[in-house]
Amino acid sequence: MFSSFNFKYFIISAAILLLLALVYAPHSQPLYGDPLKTGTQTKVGVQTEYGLIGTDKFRIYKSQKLEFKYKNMVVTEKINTTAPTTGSLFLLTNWLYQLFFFLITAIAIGYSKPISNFIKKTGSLKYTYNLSGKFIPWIAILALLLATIGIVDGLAFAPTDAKQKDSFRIIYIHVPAAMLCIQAYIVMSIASAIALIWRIKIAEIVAMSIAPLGAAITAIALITGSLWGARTWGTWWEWKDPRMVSVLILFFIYLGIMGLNSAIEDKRTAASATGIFTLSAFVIIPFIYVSVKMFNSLHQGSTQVIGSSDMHPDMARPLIVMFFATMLYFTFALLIRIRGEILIRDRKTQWVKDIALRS
Amino acid sequence: MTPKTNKNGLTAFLAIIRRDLLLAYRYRAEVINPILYFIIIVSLYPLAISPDPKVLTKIAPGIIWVAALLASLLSLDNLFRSDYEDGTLEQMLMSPHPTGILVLAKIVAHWITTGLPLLLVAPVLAYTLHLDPKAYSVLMITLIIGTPILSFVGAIGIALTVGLRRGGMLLSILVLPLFLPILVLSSVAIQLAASPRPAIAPIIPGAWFDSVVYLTTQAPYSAAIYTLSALLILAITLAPLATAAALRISLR
Amino acid sequence: MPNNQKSTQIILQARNLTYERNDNELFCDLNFSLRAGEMLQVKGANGSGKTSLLRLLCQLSLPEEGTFFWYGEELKHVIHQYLREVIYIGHNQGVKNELTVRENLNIFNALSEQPTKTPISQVIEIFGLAEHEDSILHRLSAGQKRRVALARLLLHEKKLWILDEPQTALDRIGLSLLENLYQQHIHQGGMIIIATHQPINAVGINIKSLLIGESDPQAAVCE
Amino acid sequence: MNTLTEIFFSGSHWTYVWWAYAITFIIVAASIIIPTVRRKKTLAQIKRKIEKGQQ
Repeated sequence: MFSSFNFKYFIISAAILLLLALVYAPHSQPLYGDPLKTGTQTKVGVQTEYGLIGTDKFRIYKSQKLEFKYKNMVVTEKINTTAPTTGSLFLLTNWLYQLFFFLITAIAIGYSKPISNFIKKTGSLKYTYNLSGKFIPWIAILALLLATIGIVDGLAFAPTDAKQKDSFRIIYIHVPAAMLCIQAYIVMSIASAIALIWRIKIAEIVAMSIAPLGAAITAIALITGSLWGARTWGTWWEWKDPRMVSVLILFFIYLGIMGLNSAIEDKRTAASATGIFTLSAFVIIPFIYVSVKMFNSLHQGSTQVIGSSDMHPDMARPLIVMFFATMLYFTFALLIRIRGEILIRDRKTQWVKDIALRS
Repeated sequence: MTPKTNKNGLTAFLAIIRRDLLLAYRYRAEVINPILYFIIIVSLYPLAISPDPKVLTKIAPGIIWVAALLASLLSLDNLFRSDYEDGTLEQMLMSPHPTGILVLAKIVAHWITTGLPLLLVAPVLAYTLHLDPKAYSVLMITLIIGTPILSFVGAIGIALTVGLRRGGMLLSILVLPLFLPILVLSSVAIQLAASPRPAIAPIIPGAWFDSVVYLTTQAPYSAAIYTLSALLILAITLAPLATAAALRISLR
Repeated sequence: MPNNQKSTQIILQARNLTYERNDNELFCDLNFSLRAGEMLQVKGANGSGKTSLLRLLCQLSLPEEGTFFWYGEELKHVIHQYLREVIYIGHNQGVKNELTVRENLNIFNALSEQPTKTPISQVIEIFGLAEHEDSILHRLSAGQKRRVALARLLLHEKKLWILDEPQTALDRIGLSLLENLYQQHIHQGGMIIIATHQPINAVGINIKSLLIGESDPQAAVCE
Repeated sequence: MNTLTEIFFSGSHWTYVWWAYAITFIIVAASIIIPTVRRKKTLAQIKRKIEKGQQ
């Protein structure tokens, strides 16, 4: 078993994936930043050209404007205590999740030689079609179960946030969706890379069918984000908010990918072209986050708070349940889409005709 | 044993640059189009928004950069289109030299004929838009660093859509989201240089790029320029490879 | 004197080649091989995949299945040597209409890695383009443009010529010029793959033919 | 009937929550139903072509 494991591939890919994790780490945290739970004690400091101006520890109750005097300069800062922050518990599960995800990919790349001839040997499309056929019902039931638990828990049992009252409950849809559209993009990039390098048909189909699904999930993230913003910030679209704008750009990239995919008739060339574009955009996404964050710090004069407080455990529990629910939903919807594409791709083969006759 | 080759990648690289510059020189009228387009777009804003200098100074960096972006987007089309139609692109793909070098040559030649002229016209237009005198130097820096990135990243987009009949609209949908970081970084840099207010930045570098933003404390716009040049280096190294692969695919 | 001792080594070989163009298969399990000093004429109705086969040979497109062998090695591993030895002249002649004859030939000279076999001025004489040497290709006739495209054949030491309907728009002199080019190349141990309908009356060359598409029952066509 | 309008148009905190969950439900349902329908349609199409071929 270990003889066919290629350590060189494994170490190189682990190194590359670690580098990617570093680059992508910041926005794999929840996309809505680290606001402050009311009543916590903290310090607020602002870095200006004339050095660090800050307050010492004090307790924050409501959004307020702080005044700092420095030489003859007066710098005013607005602090908002918006949605509850997510605590270390959540960050820990997130880091474990990301690490687990990258480790599996590195091991898979280590086994790439046996995996690729396994895929080629087993007449991959038919095998995947039948295999996924068996898994889909289970994934669907599990996803539905977890989703209902998460939502009911989130809506009914989670304590209402002091400041935002109940509108914060949108977090249980918004945050998982926002994270899922990043993960969907990463999975699509990996699938496109495999499709480009080893020209494996199933990888092409996976990459092509993620695009519309990713666009749908990004749409959910955008809509729930703006609805939530409508209640807490007053305007349902806020150009200054870096999270909203970067998710919007990601949405445009998804639409671009879908557009390119449908513009080319021949399926195989379409998949390769889309793969190239996905990987080029994959490289540029960190820069989108950097530039939008800088744009935000220019106009809003961001108020960075020293120290962030934990999320109330009752609030965090449904969120974690919802994470696994959304991940399962993603696999479920993806597998359905893949099975459809497989039938279209192999419509001339005999096994598809048998299925058609049987259906 | 193959005879000593007296022609390595460099000669092909220079030959293609010379050829494209010769073509551009022979059809000088076409070189002026991006510049005219640039001027017209810039002159739209004062008429559309307001001629009042106070308003214009505030939005001048954005106007110039949006116009530069649209001008280079428009001029991307003649990067591979003519070669695709008369078969020279096929010959380039079939040449033993690595396609990346040949594509690099074409992109550099394209930037010289379209990106560079924008640089000459930009300060004059910035003056008409009452741009803050302190910001001219940063405007030129961002244009010098930014416009090549537009050509490199745009080359990937046009290489993907060159084979399609109605690829024009798809090209802008594909490429504009990728142009956004360049647009935002440059206009942020210019506005930071122009505006007297000290740049306020997060003080806890949570991730590597927070520390990049943190750098704004040295000179207000340096973080944006650093990120822009990082993007340029990335574009120069990776874009030719992606464009070569994209050309191979769209010529399949 | 044609080199009658046939060198037995197969230089170019294709094994069970299958090619699909947006989901309809043009040919499958196509096998052919080529030795030094041989000429292969690809025949078939229009749209039967002649040009696609030539583009497969030039590695511009990828076959659904099947592999090529060059000097016995799989083409994937020796692609660099292969591209040094191959020249392709397709329908669109691959010349820039906005440049002059000399400039076009200069570019081709730079694009390939080998040293120049025959100097450009001599090539221009052979193809009878002496007086148009510095005129923009726009002003030349289609036949003259075709000669500029064919002039590339003499520029470098190329083992394999891949020609797609090279005789279009050529006048009588051009055709005879083309035919003795074939003879010269074959005698020097070169190989030619040509896709054309006109019969090639080049004396002293054994022309193998390869049929694609439905035009002929025993052609390699898919079930 | 007024409970519906009350839930969705009363402008209180809960309306935003219900709107968000409703829209998400619609998009999620669409992203599941549309591919299944399309899969069924391709199967039917193939079946029709086979039967037409057999006559």
